[in-house]
Amino acid sequence: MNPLAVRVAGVTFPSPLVLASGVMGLSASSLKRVADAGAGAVTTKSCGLEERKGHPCPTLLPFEHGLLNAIGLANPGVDEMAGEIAEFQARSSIPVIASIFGRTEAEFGEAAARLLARVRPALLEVNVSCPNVGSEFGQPFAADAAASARITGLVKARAGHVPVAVKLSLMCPSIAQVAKACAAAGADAITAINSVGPGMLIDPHVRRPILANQVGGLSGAAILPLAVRAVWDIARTVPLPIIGTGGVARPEDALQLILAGATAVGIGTGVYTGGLEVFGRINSFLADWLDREGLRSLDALRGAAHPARSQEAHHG
Amino acid sequence: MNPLAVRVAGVTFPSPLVLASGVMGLSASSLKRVADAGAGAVTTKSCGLEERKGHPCPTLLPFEHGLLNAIGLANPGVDEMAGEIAEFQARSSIPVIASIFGRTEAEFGEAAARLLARVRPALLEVNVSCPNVGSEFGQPFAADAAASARITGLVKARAGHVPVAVKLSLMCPSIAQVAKACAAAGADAITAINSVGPGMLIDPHVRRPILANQVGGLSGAAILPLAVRAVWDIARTVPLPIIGTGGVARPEDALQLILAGATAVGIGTGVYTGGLEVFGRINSFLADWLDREGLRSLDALRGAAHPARSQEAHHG
Amino acid sequence: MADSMQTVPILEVIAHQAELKTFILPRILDAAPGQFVAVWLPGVDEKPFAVSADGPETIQITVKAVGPFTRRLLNCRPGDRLGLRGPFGRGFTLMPDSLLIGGGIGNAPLRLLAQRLTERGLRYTWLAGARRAADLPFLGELQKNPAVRLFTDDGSVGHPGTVMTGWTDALAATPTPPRLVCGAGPEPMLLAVREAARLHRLPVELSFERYMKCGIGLCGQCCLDGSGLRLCVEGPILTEEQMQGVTEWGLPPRGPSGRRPATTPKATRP
Amino acid sequence: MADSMQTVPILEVIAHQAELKTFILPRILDAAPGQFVAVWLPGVDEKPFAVSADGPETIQITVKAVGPFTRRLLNCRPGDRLGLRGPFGRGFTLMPDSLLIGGGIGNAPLRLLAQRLTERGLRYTWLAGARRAADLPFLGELQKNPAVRLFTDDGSVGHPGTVMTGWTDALAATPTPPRLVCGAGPEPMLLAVREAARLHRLPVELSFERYMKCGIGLCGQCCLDGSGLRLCVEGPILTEEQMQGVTEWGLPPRGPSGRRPATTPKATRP
Ligand SMILES: Cc1cc2nc3c(=O)[nH]c(=O)nc-3n(C[C@H](O)[C@H](O)[C@H](O)COP(=O)(O)OP(=O)(O)OC[C@H]3O[C@@H](n4cnc5c(N)ncnc54)[C@H](O)[C@@H]3O)c2cc1C
Ligand SMILES: Cc1cc2nc3c(=O)[nH]c(=O)nc-3n(C[C@H](O)[C@H](O)[C@H](O)COP(=O)(O)OP(=O)(O)OC[C@H]3O[C@@H](n4cnc5c(N)ncnc54)[C@H](O)[C@@H]3O)c2cc1C
Ligand SMILES: Cc1cc2nc3c(=O)[nH]c(=O)nc-3n(C[C@H](O)[C@H](O)[C@H](O)COP(=O)(O)O)c2cc1C
Ligand SMILES: Cc1cc2nc3c(=O)[nH]c(=O)nc-3n(C[C@H](O)[C@H](O)[C@H](O)COP(=O)(O)O)c2cc1C
Ligand code: FES
Ligand code: FES
Repeated sequence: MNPLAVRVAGVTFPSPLVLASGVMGLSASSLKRVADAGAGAVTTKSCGLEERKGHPCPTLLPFEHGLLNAIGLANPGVDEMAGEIAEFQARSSIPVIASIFGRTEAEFGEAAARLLARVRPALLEVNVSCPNVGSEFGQPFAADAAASARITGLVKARAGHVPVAVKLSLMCPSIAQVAKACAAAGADAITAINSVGPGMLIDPHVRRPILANQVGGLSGAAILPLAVRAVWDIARTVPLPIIGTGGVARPEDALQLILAGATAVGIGTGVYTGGLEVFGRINSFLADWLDREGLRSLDALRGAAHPARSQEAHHG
Repeated sequence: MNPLAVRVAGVTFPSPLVLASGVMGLSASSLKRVADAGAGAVTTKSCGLEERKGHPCPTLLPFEHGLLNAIGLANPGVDEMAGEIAEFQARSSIPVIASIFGRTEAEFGEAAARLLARVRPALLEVNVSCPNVGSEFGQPFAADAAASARITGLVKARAGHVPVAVKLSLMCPSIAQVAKACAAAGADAITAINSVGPGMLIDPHVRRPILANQVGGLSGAAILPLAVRAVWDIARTVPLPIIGTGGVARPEDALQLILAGATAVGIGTGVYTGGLEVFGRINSFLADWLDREGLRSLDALRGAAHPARSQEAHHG
Repeated sequence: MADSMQTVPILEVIAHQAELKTFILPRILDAAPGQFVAVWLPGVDEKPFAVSADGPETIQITVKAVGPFTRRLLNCRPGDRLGLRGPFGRGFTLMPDSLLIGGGIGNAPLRLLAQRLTERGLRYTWLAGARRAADLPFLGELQKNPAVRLFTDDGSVGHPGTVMTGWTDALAATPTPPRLVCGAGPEPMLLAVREAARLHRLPVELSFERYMKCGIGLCGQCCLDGSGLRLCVEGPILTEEQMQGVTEWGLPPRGPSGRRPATTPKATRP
Repeated sequence: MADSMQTVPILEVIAHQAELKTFILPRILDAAPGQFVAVWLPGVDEKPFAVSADGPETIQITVKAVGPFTRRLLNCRPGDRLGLRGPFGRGFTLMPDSLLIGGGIGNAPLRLLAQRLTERGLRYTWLAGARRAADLPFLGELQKNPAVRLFTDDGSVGHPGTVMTGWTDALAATPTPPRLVCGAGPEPMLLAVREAARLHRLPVELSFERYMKCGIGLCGQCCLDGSGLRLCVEGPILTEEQMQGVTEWGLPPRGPSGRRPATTPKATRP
């Protein structure tokens, strides 16, 4: 048995590490490359009904502590992406997660239907939380538990047997309450968190926001503690598997998310800060860790930092 | 004329740099020390009706990109703090901002009244946004625009001629809308942002959150882009002066907040990452910058990154 | 961090032609030949450009007008501020007895390569081609360099014809066969160079272009079909081995949405 | 970053007495004598302790039971994990001909100071006092060290009386007057040392304690009245000059809320 294998909503990932949506996610070939690097599942760029070119550049702005991104949901459209997914599936046995978004609640359902008419991904991920299209779409749906739940329901109604993960944002009073609403509406998994904010950086010489979109979602090392806490809160509140995402670049980062309650761990910005080797490096570390602790799977670590369990097993 | 002087709600600060609440803010002597280091105003630790010891330690956890804190509003109570404020005022001419909090909406009004019965600070800052007492008080009031407005009203009713700044959190769908509600309720200034999240870090060996309170507010360099964006949004939405706070350690950080629309700039974690010299260093930089740009005050820089103004003055 | 944005004033502008200029900028970063930088025109956009030369305190980029961004850039004057970040990608190997083959604006990165080879005392031959004289940057400089042979399709300067016509001559004229062929220019030219190098069993490194947004390997925009290689990180200079895994040569490249335009009848997957 | 938390297994525990133990920990940080670390007992609390010795791969802290935290700590065994961060604050100056004066657990930081002075071949005299033998850590070690003179209030070991009684003898016995007096122990003792040093016009550095939460100068908990000096950053070792700006000597110190307990009738502002 592969000790790193995890199951998310009935789907087996050979490693808990998941390529997060929006990173190297536009083509079958780039997804394949990440799968070969050691990812246990790969997520496509979020796709909508129509092709979008996204915002002008700069769309991505690294700074010392993370990254701002305002790609603006550039994507070839679900129809095209269905072709890429099919090609990926022909070339790799790693599960592929298809990420979709809509400009309106109804569009989420349509996007799911259009995609699933052409291809059957291992999971569908519903991105209700993109923080960098506010000027165009208004607030992310994920700020509103009821809207997130309605979207979950609409997508579930079209998803048939394909399990549905809902991708949440921290930018709300309680992410756990939004997760609960989505769970009640039928979500099979929660992905948390999307990039945070959005944030802004200004060049003082030209006195302008640097991103063409002015603001962009904050990701990378800066948000790791926020992701750990989000996963912790969700794990306490809903019994769904969590794809914990945010700020993972080092092996210990992934371990923290698992101890907080994540079943799988998404990596986005870490592909930049840690290189594509990030997947292999964390896989080896986790395998060694299990070995050293005498564990045969990650099950015993999942959520192990929560008091109820940790008090039995570990004292200071 | 001192080119760095700014006016916040009728109060002149000799420098835009403000010691943020909760940092070196428990005693007259430590506030005095920060004033001597170059702060243009100093804020006390947030005080409530009763003395509080705060959470057990670790209460403060630096990591590579910022700091988590869960002091838990340790404070000697407003009565004691009134004495410290009076002593500070006897020893320094720098304006002192008294920060207060309440466990209930009504307590905010009472805390303001009790404090003002004893002493007259230059400003009153209403902390509706502490992110690390959630287990005790529930969600910060700042997540709810209506509650924040009610508290603003209650404090204003007791504040007499002392201007009131409301300190907001980013952890809500729209900080600008909360600011707007507070402005309508009579706020004289907005302080933004409080620490973010909260966040959590877990030690994988002992499988526990490191902070005794499990979660703590995220501050420092990691949140600078979030603070810049918050100030930008508030400046576009309400005409109040803003004490822009979050992640400032380098001179350019302060400048970014001013260009985004802040009148004054709060520094908390920067006292750790940059040392107490941070105030003097940024003051010199700003004075040099004004000199080099041929400006006689910070007025021309305030909000200058906003399109309407910047398009007149600056092309790429 | 070099990947974060910094704005700098333009120090000097050299107008080679109305539509072709070199910008001299403060050296806030060090680039290897073939590496590129992202240039931000505040309020407009940000686009990739190769570094075409450097000095102790300056770096140069050479820009040809092809669309809205490059046209706006060519209107910039000394003192205007540009954002700069990088360098991105991997450059050419510095090899004695290199054969440089450039087409049009592709001669820009080769200019920095020639500079570095000269600095290290390494011999090279540089075949610099363009459709017409007006498309050749640094014409005067190239004409003075004895290692350079010029070609224009219309014969307006140098030998008439494409650089490929100079290929056999170049092989004959150099005392030893080139130890590395370095090419930059339009993709059909590059594929022809690749083919020729394969025929002569010569190692080759070629500079390709794809639509780029991030330059740091995240957005996925520049990933090549087949191997999934990211041109902005593992390229833009590719070796023969790197080119082999790629299945999209000859196809119209993916645009800013990530979609590949419908294949025109002429193009075929090799 | 040394200020961020790292947990380490306890390597060894030396029980000096039931209520006084030394913990040997992996050397994940380097401390100067007088500097302190924060020790986290997961699930309990985190408190400041001076480093009392180090080796190539270990550091030691010596802990006296005084309340809930220290009692829990003293129950820990080898293999248990503690969190450790630091070092915090500024240490003692290393000076030849130092006179070390320690009271009880205050001898812990002086032990590292003595170690460093010995390593550098610098002479010192160490007056180590305590109420009774049971309060003196490393008694065996101290008894073997010819530079040490022991004092106990109850005379259970060494000379009877306080360290202050050894003061005149020590000044007489050393060939040259001490070039620096280094003290650590209860505050009344420190203030007495300060007074005596002032009388003899000797430079002095004393290790004070205040309630501490952060160790990095932010929480404000340890700021001294008068100068506002942060004991965790500018201390815990204070020079005479640093002590002068302080107005709270003799007052009951501020507690974890930041409030100073009502002054007891006996205490007076000096
Ligand atoms: C690695 C690399 C190095 C380059 N070096 C140089 C150089 O030294 N000098 C030079 O003049 N040009 C260089 N280019 C090309 C330059 O980036 C484009 O000419 C420029 O982006 C065109 O923008 P535009 O708005 O003027 O034209 P548009 O009308 O927007 O586009 C014209 C063509 O330029 C290309 N292009 C447009 N946007 C991009 C983009 N974001 N990324 C890549 N290609 C794009 C496309 O092929 C497009 O069809 C380089 C490109 C790459 C990828
Ligand atoms: C810089 C410094 C170095 C120290 N070095 C040592 C050492 O080497 N060995 C040793 O045994 N002790 C040392 N101490 C004292 C040690 O920190 C306290 O004994 C311990 O915190 C007591 O905790 P408790 O829960 O056992 O007792 P409690 O009952 O909580 O308190 C007993 C007394 O300990 C002190 N104390 C409690 N909490 C703190 C705190 N957070 N910060 C400072 N003082 C506190 C107070 O004076 C209190 O009255 C040092 C203290 C400081 C400030
Ligand atoms: C360049 C970039 C593009 C992204 N695009 C998407 C997207 O299309 N859909 C989505 O759900 N999340 C998107 N995200 C968010 C990531 O999937 C992830 O949730 C977030 O970046 C936090 O993880 P990280 O710190 O590992 O990057 C994007 C992030 C980045 C950096
Ligand atoms: C140790 C610490 C304690 C704080 N306590 C308070 C507080 O009592 N009241 C308050 O309004 N903000 C408090 N804050 C928040 C800061 O005032 C500030 O808003 C936040 O830290 C962001 O600024 P920074 O990045 O400059 O620290 C505290 C922050 C820190 C780091
Ligand atoms: S340009 Fe973004 S991956 Fe290459
Ligand atoms: S312990 Fe926090 S300031 Fe010293």
